[in-house]
Amino acid sequence: SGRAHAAEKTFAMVPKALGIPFYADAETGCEAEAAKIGAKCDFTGPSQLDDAAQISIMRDLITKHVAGISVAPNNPDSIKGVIADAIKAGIPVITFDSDSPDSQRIGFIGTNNEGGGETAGKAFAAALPNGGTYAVLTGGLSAANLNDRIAGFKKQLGPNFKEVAGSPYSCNDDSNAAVQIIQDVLSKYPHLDGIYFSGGWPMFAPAAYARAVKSRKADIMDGKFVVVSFDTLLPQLKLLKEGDATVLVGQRPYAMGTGSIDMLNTLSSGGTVPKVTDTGTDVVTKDNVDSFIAKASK
Amino acid sequence: MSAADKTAAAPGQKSFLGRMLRSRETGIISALAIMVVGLSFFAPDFASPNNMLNDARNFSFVGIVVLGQAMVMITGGIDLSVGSVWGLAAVSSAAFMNLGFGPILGCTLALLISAAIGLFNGLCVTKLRMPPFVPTLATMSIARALALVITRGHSIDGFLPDDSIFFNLGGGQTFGLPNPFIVFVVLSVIAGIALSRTVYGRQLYAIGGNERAARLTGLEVDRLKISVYVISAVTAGIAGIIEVSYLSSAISNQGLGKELSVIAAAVIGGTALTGGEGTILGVFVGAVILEVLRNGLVLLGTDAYWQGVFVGSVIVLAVFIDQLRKGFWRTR
Amino acid sequence: MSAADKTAAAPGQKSFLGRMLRSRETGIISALAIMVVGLSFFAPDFASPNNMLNDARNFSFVGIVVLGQAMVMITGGIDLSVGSVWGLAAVSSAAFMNLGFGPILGCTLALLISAAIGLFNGLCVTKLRMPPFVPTLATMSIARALALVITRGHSIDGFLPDDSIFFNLGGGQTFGLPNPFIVFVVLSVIAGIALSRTVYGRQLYAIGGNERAARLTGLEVDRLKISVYVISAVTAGIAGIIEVSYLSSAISNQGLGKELSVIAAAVIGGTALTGGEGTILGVFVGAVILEVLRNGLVLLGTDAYWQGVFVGSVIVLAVFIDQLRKGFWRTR
Amino acid sequence: MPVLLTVEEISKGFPGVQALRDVTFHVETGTIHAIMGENGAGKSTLMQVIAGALKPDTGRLIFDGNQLQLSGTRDAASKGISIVFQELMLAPNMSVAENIFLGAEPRVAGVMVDRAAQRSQARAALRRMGIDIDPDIRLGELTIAQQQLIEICKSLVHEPRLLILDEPTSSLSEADSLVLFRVVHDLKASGVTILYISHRMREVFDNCDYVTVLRDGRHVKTTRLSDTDPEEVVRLMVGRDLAGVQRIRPMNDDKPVMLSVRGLSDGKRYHDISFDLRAGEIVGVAGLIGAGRSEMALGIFGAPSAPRGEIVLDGKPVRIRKPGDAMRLGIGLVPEDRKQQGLVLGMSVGSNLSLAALSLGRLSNGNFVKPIAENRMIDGYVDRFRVKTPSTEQLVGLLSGGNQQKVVLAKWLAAKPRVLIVDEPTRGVDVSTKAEIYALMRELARDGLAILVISSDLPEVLTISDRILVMRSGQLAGEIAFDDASEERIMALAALDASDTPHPAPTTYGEAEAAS
Ligand SMILES: Nc1ncnc2c1ncn2[C@@H]1O[C@H](COP(=O)(O)OP(=O)(O)OP(=O)(O)O)[C@@H](O)[C@H]1O
Ligand SMILES: Nc1ncnc2c1ncn2[C@@H]1O[C@H](COP(=O)(O)OP(=O)(O)OP(=O)(O)O)[C@@H](O)[C@H]1O
Ligand SMILES: [Mg+2]
Ligand SMILES: [Mg+2]
Repeated sequence: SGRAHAAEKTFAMVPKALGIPFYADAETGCEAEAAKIGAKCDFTGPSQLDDAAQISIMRDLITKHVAGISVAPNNPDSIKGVIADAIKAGIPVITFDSDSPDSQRIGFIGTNNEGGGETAGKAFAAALPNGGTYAVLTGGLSAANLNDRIAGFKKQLGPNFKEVAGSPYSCNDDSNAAVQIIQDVLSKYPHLDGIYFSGGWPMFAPAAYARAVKSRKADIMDGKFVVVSFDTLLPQLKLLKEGDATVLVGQRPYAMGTGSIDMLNTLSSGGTVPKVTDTGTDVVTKDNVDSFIAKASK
Repeated sequence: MSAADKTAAAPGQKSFLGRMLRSRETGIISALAIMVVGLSFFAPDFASPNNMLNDARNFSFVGIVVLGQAMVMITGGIDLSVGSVWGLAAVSSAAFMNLGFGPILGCTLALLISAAIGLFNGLCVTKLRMPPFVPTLATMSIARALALVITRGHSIDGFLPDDSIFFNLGGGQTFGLPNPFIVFVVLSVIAGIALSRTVYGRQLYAIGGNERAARLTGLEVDRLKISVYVISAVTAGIAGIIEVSYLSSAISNQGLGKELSVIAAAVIGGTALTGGEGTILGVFVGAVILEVLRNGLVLLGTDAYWQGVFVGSVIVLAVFIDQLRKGFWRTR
Repeated sequence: MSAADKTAAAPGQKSFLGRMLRSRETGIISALAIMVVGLSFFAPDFASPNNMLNDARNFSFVGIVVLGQAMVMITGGIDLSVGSVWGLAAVSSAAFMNLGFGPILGCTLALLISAAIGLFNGLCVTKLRMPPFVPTLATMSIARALALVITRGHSIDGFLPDDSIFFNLGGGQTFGLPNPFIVFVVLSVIAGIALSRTVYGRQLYAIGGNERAARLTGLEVDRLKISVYVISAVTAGIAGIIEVSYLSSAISNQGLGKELSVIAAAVIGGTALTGGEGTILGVFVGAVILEVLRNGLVLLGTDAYWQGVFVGSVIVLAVFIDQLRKGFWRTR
Repeated sequence: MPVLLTVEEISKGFPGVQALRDVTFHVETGTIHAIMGENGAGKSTLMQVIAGALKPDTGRLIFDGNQLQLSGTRDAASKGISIVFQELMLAPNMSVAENIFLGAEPRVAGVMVDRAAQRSQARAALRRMGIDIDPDIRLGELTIAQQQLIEICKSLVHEPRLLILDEPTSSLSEADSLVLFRVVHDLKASGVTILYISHRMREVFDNCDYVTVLRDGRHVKTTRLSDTDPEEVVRLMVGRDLAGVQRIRPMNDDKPVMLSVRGLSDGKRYHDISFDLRAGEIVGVAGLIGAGRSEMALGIFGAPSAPRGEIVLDGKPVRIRKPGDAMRLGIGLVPEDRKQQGLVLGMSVGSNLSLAALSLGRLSNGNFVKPIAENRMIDGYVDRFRVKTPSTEQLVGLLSGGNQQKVVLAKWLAAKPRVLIVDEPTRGVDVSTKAEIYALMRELARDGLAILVISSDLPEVLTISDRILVMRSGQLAGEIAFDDASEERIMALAALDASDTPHPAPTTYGEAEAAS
């Protein structure tokens, strides 16, 4: 046959759900790396966060005999069965972003969400040495990775920190709702000492967010009101530079995309990969924000 | 047509083929047939026994809930709470088992909770004369919140030893068929018989067709309506429990948004939102179509972002084919 | 009562108070009043001007869409696609501006896309005789997918210089009132007049009340129905665009699930899913209630996990109060 | 007189039914032209064709010398043809004024409804018809009779030259019919031509100039009414001579009291109603429209039950809280509004017929329907009542009005009650079927059924009843024994104004009606 790459490999990447910017960055990485090695990246996932739908898609991919799967499990337990089936069918499976350590997945690439939360908590505690009252804003109340980020965050806070009633607030991954909640929280607790976002939702709406925290902006600049947020997207970096946030903690989804393809390629050619690959976290403050902005805008 | 076609069958008078062609479900079955043939051709893996079995398991969850929803819709109601009741039943059954109640007691309690929500919906619709949308929207919110309260966002697992027979319910097979599919078929047969052969079923159609006339014919309209909301909630509970057994883990957002898939399957299957119309065969096919579509799009390797476009188009097309069939026989 | 009460005012015959009490909206306005009084008492921040202004902005997004939805529901239809059209309009307007089209052209194009989806819904409902649930469910899926295709999951920002006047539409104020609120009020007044005073509005009620009669009286039923689906889609588009202006960023899941809030607000406001009933005043209050509730729960410091329980309970209670009012005046 | 409308070889078929076959006749300007025929003869179908609501399969309409190509009812209205349909075509959620002017609203500034003008014009239109109804009231709150009058009002808005009235009096009492006929004669005097459908022979002979008879979708004859007589018209309609329905003197043996009502009252629409109903007896209830007869009947039936009063069945006091209780005790009620209260229009003829019996646990084995027994029962009643339907699977909503009425009656007889209350049993039913229904009621009474017949049709009450109760504004105004019964006596009791007798009552017609 004249086809040199008759065996062009298709690697599948299954996010928790479609339409989340974080995974879109992972997809970009996946595609770039796949193009580099002459393989194909099949990025497909459920339209909303749904364990069963994700498993169905995994089964469909097994039926399709893809060359490897990298999945971000919605639920570490329920995914175990289908991972075992894939392995049995000779398809290597790794996890990215969120892990299922008890499953037969061959490796994991990502940051430990709890570890990321601890990083955020450390920065938060450092900014408020005397402790104080704080609120937590999160996406969905049942998202395991977000809950890990919150758990890690709280672990680093001493006894002189007090979470306000009603926290954690859930915005269901909706930026508009996130801003509304910030407005509500600041009306109710005008003397709040700090706030932690387990994801960047309110800051994805930069203008609205800036308006919502305007009354406390001077306090943020003076370090009397501390805002620590997960994620390091461009609008967030700009807000930080403007003085609307204190610290950003970010994972590296692009690296998870490229790394996934490399690992799967190695595995499908019979190689081995480490059990856990840490893509690390970025911690952005006023001091290093410019370099991040430069990197992100290019 | 609905009720008529089901009950009347002046024997010998018409050919079997003629009756088939004129039956309500011909259009939608043709739509499914076209899809299956097309997929088998373009995605050879589709027709593999393994894939078929996967599909059969997958559509069973939604399918079971569609049975109850169809009964509600036949009486002219709607039940938006099914997705949340599904989640609450999943979480509460796991929580009960976690407390050491054992599978049978745990699941029974979870189903009782589901039934209580259905009862509440039914009472609001009948005794307080609310439009069904209102209480079921409220319980949609309430049941989901209760699931969250139980789990506080964490997943519940390890509630039974890994080799417990309970996990067979969702994950196992019998005679080579996935157990959820067997449950779905059995419940469909029961629901089908109840709707087409029993006095109860006939009364549901009458209520949906003309509630006032039904009342003046002595039907216990309130009691019958309450019963369908309870049945709908219980089918949602069953789906939740089977899903827990399948996933061997429970999380509060199980069944999230499923009310739309369920109602969509019922409507595609020919159930009218205005009541009085719908058959179990129709909604069965409706549930199958949605899953075959989803599965087919992945197997065809369609761009994930475009999939929603195809799903939407096929829904319109399937119903369009159904309308063609009706139009054809109407102008004949 | 609805239509009659709205139009009729045999002068002098009835006292103003009597008319107020007998009007359709009394029940739901009382429910809102009870909530506001209770909240002002238990959460003093609630009544602060700042919080009120925030609320006014927040309910305006859903509120604008409820206006179109109410018109669809008055003709006996339903539009499930509004949440997705909202998202598509948001994303496409931002994308057009990103391409350098400028705010006016970009928003106009986005609204034209929305209108096209409404037109498709309307044509399916009228010319193809589909139940409204089907095409609007399909476009719900299609429009969301198109929004995903446009963004491929990323957010669109930086499409206009930060000081562009466009961002005033959603974020700015006029006479001390948030602009989205002003848009909402203006559109409400227009819709209110259209429904209660114009021939067009009266014909919509007639279609919802008795479609066959309307058709046989020579009303252009198909054209009227198509028009409401277009209006509904355009209101959803307006909400999307204003949200983009407010957030200064567009993402594919904007408006996700909003169809339920929108329909809930309409139903709480007294719009019947069976058609022929509903007023703009009612749905306005319905939209306000939902936001006051959300805001109030946060201000009261309610446990996040329990909030859904309160939301559901208040929905049932609000409608219950409305039923009481109806019952009271009915048995009078 | 010049011909206004020529109907030429019109044919129209529905799935399974050929409703009209080559119908041809003329209608002269300024006449009242009756259309008669049995139920399902095709009268309504023909009228809908003329009014543009249905397209004929073949044939032509020539109106005022021009061939008509109608695109719809609005087109027809603009050309001068208005119709009042057999079923009410109103929006119950809207006000009376809005219904009257639907599609023809007086406007200001092009798009706004001129509500003041609409209200005053509506009031004027109502006053012209002599109806005292507030134009602002919600239509759904009116009785069917009142709605019927609104419907006629609505059709006059376009100032038609040809007005089609499809059974306008079927839900009107004699007194209300008079209002209608006064309007009809006024219209005729101003040059309007009227096509008039009715099953009431006397009305037609009193008011119309011509009659066209249809049978099985075919035109049979068009003639001046002065050239014919009721017997001939009946013969043309039915195709054979009908045996007359005679008044039959009740046997004077002591039948046991079956149902006894004591002091029944709901405090609003009926008060202190007391009467006895004996096994095998047919008791008529007469009264003006709105006298509270239907409400009283519903009160007995538990829909809703009367808050005060006592019901004694077979000597035992019983408590009836809902229709199901009444049915289990052996009471049946054929309601007056078959579409709203009697039938599930979207269900088949068969399923409607068996619904009451099924609910009582007949025809079923536990909860399971016995299909063979059910079909046998259904076929039996369809044959016995000669319901004109292509099959028992046909949707009941597609039957002609009279045939629907037969299905409701059959449904209740299938429940085998001991006491049967029938409210307007022959509304919209043709003469021959009426005769059958009377005969049937007699037969059932002979077998011991106690029957209470509420009817606004005076000849009917007189013909069928062993004795007659008369209600006036919610109270029993009196009882008339068999030998004293006459239209004058009934009207004297029903209306305070005894002079308000309905028709000049030329004796020949009265007897003809009773005899047909
Ligand atoms: N839409 C329809 N679909 C099917 N059959 C129809 C439809 N409309 C009328 N028919 C049938 O056509 C025939 C003529 O009906 P039509 O209503 O004209 O009778 P009619 O003379 O007005 O009777 P009635 O005195 O009972 O009103 C009947 O057999 C009826 O069942
Ligand atoms: N739903 C209703 N709302 C308001 N008034 C009503 C309603 N139903 C009936 N009425 C009124 O109650 C009174 C009694 O009505 P009912 O129908 O019992 O009279 P009827 O003697 O049976 O007259 P008909 O000849 O119309 O059957 C009338 O004045 C009528 O206008
Ligand atoms: Mg007729
Ligand atoms: Mg009556």
